[in-house]
Amino acid sequence: MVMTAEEGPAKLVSIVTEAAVETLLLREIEAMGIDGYTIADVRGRGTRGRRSGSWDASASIRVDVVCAPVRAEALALRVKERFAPGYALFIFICDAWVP
Amino acid sequence: MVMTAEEGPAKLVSIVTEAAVETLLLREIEAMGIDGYTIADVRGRGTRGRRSGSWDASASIRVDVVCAPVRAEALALRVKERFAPGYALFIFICDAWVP
Amino acid sequence: MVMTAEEGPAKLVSIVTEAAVETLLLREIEAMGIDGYTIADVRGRGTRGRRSGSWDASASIRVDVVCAPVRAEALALRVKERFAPGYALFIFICDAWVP
Amino acid sequence: MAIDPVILFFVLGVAAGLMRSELRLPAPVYELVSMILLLSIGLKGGVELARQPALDLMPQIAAVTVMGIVLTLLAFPLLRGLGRFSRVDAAAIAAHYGSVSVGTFAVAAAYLTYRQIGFEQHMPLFVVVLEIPAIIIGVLLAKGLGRQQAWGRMLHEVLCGKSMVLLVGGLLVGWVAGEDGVQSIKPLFFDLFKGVLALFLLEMGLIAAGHVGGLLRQGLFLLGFGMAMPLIGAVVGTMVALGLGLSLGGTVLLATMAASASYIAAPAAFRLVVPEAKPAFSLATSLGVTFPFNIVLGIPLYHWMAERAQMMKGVW
Amino acid sequence: MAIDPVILFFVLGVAAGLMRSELRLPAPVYELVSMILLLSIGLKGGVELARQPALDLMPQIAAVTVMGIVLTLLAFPLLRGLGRFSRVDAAAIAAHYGSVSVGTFAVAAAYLTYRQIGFEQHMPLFVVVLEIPAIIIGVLLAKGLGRQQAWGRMLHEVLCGKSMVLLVGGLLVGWVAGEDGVQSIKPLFFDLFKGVLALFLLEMGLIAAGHVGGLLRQGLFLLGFGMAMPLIGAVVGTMVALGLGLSLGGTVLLATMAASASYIAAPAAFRLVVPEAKPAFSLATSLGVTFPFNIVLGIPLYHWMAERAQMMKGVW
Amino acid sequence: MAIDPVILFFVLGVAAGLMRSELRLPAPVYELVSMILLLSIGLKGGVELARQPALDLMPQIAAVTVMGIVLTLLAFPLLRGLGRFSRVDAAAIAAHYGSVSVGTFAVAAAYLTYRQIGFEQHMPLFVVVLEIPAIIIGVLLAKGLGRQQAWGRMLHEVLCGKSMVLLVGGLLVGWVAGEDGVQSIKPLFFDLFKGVLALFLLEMGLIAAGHVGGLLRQGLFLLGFGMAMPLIGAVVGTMVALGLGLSLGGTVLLATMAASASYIAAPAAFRLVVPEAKPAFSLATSLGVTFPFNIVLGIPLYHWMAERAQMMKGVW
Ligand SMILES: Nc1ncnc2c1ncn2[C@@H]1O[C@H](COP(=O)(O)O)[C@@H](O)[C@H]1O
Ligand SMILES: Nc1ncnc2c1ncn2[C@@H]1O[C@H](COP(=O)(O)O)[C@@H](O)[C@H]1O
Ligand SMILES: Nc1ncnc2c1ncn2[C@@H]1O[C@H](COP(=O)(O)O)[C@@H](O)[C@H]1O
Ligand code: NA
Ligand code: NA
Ligand code: NA
Repeated sequence: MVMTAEEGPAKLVSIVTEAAVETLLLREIEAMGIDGYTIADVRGRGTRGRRSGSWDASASIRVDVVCAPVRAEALALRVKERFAPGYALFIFICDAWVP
Repeated sequence: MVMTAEEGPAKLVSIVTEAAVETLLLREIEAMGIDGYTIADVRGRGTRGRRSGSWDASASIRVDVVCAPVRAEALALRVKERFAPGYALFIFICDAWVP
Repeated sequence: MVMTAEEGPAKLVSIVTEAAVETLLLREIEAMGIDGYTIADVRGRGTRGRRSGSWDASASIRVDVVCAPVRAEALALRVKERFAPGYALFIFICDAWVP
Repeated sequence: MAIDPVILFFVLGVAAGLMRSELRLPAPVYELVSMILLLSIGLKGGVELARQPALDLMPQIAAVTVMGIVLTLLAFPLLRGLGRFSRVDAAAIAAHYGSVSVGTFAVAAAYLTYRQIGFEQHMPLFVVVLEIPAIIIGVLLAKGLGRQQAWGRMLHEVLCGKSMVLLVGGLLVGWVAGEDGVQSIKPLFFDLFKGVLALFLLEMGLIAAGHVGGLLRQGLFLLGFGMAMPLIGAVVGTMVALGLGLSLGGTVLLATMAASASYIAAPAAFRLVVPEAKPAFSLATSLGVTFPFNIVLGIPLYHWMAERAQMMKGVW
Repeated sequence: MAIDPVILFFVLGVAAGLMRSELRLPAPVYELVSMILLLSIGLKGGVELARQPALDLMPQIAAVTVMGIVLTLLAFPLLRGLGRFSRVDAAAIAAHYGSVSVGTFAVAAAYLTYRQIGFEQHMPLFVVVLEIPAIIIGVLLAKGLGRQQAWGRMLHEVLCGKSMVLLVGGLLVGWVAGEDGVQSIKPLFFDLFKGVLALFLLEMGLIAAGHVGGLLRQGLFLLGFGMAMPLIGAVVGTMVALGLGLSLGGTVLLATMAASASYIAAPAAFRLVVPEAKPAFSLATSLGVTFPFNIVLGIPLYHWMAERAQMMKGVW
Repeated sequence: MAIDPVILFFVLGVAAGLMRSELRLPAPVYELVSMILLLSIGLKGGVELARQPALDLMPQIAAVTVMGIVLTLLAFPLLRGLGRFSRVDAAAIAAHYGSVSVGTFAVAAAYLTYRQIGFEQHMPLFVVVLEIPAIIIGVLLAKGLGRQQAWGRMLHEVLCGKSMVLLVGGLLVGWVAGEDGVQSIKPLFFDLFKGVLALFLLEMGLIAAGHVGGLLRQGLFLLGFGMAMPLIGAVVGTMVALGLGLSLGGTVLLATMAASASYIAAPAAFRLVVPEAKPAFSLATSLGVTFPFNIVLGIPLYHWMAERAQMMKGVW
């Protein structure tokens, strides 16, 4: 079933990871029935070193998902479980409101 | 009159929509007396399908506006009213603090 | 000492400034012992006018730092003190949660 | 005779898209590539314009303008009556087909050059001319003549859109600079043209592959329309070309222009001026059906048709 | 004899990187540049394939495939035993060295052209052939034959990766279009090749400079391996070339391919299929050591080696 | 005589900007385009340097360096006294005018080639030489000699800035590789030069159009200064050229360099080293006034001036 962000209180889940897994990550997100997200190409630094974004191996993406509060934590955990062992990955969650 | 984000509590209004309306959207925002915003080129998926960002028709932008809390809701409603009927559009609001 | 964003409550500090100072800004952030950040190329408008992002002199970046709440304010102040006098700079802080 | 490699790049793009490869042209590269194509076509038209008195071309320009209007007015009732589309959607799709596809034109010109068939060098001028009237008629069909106020903005969107500025700008630069003047910029805009077109078609193939799904969902009507309308257009274009006394190559090109559907200028203008029209309909049809149909089957067919027509004309 | 300027661009990149200049190729430009290189090499191979019966090349293709497997199986125990790397890391690095670097190949081909040394024109075909087997063997070494299910996805990642689609796609386009067909796209894909390669090497220099630090941290073993393994590869490649009866130029190219380590297709495939393998190891070695080693010292050395080998063969 | 098309691209850019078209070069395309221009100018200078003993050029290099310093020291009091600018702003603007604009140089070189007027082939070398001294003097004027500590960083910013690395790097590559060496990369860096310059000028036109508003706000002084200072510079440049015994073409080029104001290296360096200086002043003047003034009116004027000067010199 497809769920979109409904009006009212929500959570913004921001996932920063390697561009290489974009397709796999989106498949994982969609498998949870979430079909709203926004992707930006980014660069940065974290526990797995600097990712300069200048070529394939160093490219990062940021996927922002606004979803119902009850699903945010589940989404973050599922993504962490699947991708944190093998890939540069950082997730943070903010409170949001969909007007 | 021009208003900039003042120090203290504020709201972050994030507007994701089609790149085609960038000029119109900015004109609308500026018409409300807001003259601070940050724009990023993004791609994504929502109720109006996937927008891959690879060519004009599928390009999306994300406009982030930090403004006084009282204006956030008004901005979001005005933009929704003007653009939601015709364009892919998604808005969310977060609490922010301008130091 | 190197500190990474730990799980639990955190702050998201978003710094929008001129691309010209990217290296200096990151050095400043790292000098505070913070080694996690995400950078995006953006454009926008603020008190110092429009920055179209189309060529070097008008290019802007947005640096997002998720860090412990106690360090967020200090980071923002230090960056403001150092860069606000000479450069286009806008900072805002949101509550975040690292899962 | 071998297949033109630029078509093969389109096929490669479609194949990669269907195989779900992650291949794609980065957006800035797509912009660079389409910029070079548009400027190049404009420049070529302008250089020709410099060579002959512009007044002599006026009748041809008028005929091509009328052709764009007629094609739009032919497509609209088909879409409204047979296709049961809403007024705005029918108007938008009709405008796409009354307008012209720069990429298809480039492929047809390459097809002729490849076969060493000559054509009037001012044909690129008609690409520029043909872009505009269909869009204006389409907006009229969608909105009626009522809301006066929006017309200024609409004309601005149509005439100051990126693709129009590059086409018309290239035309004016070529016109002012003339044949000798453009020599120095030939290596980029003329010599690289086919290679750049190959990259463009690669991306078009990837995009077209992505539209296949949407097309199946919108039912079979658009599939049929996307192949029937080019045929109608080609017949109209061939007749106009005969009337204007164009050469064989010129006839093929005008038929192809008439048969082609815009996917750059028209979508951009309609998105801004008639946002209620769903781009999925017009784009899926023009890019997913008509564009591949034209470059793979259409152009050889219009070539054959032009040969017949020229022969019949000779007989009379 | 003067140094080839493309190498100088690599040196410029390294120097700029070490000087902490902010120079860098924007990501979309890097993508455009590597796209043109991959398509160009594929096209060249394809045009040659069109010229001679593909069947005649089958034995050579088989030999090159076996060479890729052998090189991977040679490198793996070295890395596991001497280098004490984990199973997955050893497998990943081994696969990089069994596979091939398109950039290194291009530099070697430029080196020969510059010295007017001829070579078999179908050598680019071997670049395409050599990309794949090492990656598959590497994944097998890392994961064993157990998890059946993932194989489909793995093959998809390897065969539908961007670089593979461009190389194989270019090959097929060149094959179908043939020598005459590709004439029109030569200015972009063939004439600009060396200039585009120069920009690519500039960026590679910048990236290599960035990997120097990582390399020092990972100890000296990889530094030694990154220079010893190319030598082993070059010897194997030279022997295979002799066995296949290649010309002097062909021998240099096959030796260089064998000596080179992938940094486009292999990293992409391993990142997706064996994420546990640390890319820092394989990339720092292949880009930070082997790539500069090969283009600066290796290629002239393999040239010298090939001359000796050809002479010795003549004596027998 | 026809207008050079590259100027027409600038005019097209200005027109599109004033019409509020959404046309713009994507940032990565702008970077690619300016990279190719800078490398190309550097390469050309380097190839010439390889041809003649570098020592012979030393006196000319010294004279050009002094010219850069003198121009900065001429502009500073004008800006401080007449313009009533703050010390840092006057210093920054003065440094822009003491330095040189690569784009203007390229247009002037194209102007001469177009008219088949020869010039000393090592002129690009002077572009590289002229970039630096004005920036250093400007920083000295802004900050005084006091803060020792920052000098290391300042020199780093000036010498390791993107544009400087590309210019000097291209120069060194061209020098080492020599005429024969660069043959293979000519199609990209030399043949495409004018086409790439056209795209660059298109974007410069768009940017210049955007600066018109800012300029009007900052009053008329900068408008006048932006046209008077180039004239002063051109006179100084012509005199230096005569003193050095340059040819007619060389005189036009040196006058143009002296007349031009930097908008790549100087803004980048000042932004980092003297952030208090407002870029709006220097950029609006150099890009919005001086650049268009030079390429449209200035160059023909300096050509005329150089002819007179050469004639007068012949008389003496
Ligand atoms: N504290 C942080 N704040 C913002 N972004 C971060 C942070 N930590 C990591 N990132 C981003 O997440 C990516 C992967 O993080 P990591 O796996 O820790 O290397 C980095 O390359 C950064 O782009
Ligand atoms: N739930 C969501 N979370 C994040 N971004 C979204 C969400 N829904 C929509 N978007 C973004 O907003 C754009 C337009 O949304 P829509 O109009 O729903 O298609 C999409 O293409 C996404 O980039
Ligand atoms: N209220 C705001 N909301 C979002 N972004 C802003 C805001 N104000 C400024 N910015 C961004 O920060 C940059 C520098 O701001 P300023 O120094 O005020 O010109 C601008 O170019 C914008 O990208
Ligand atoms: Na048409
Ligand atoms: Na190898
Ligand atoms: Na000057």
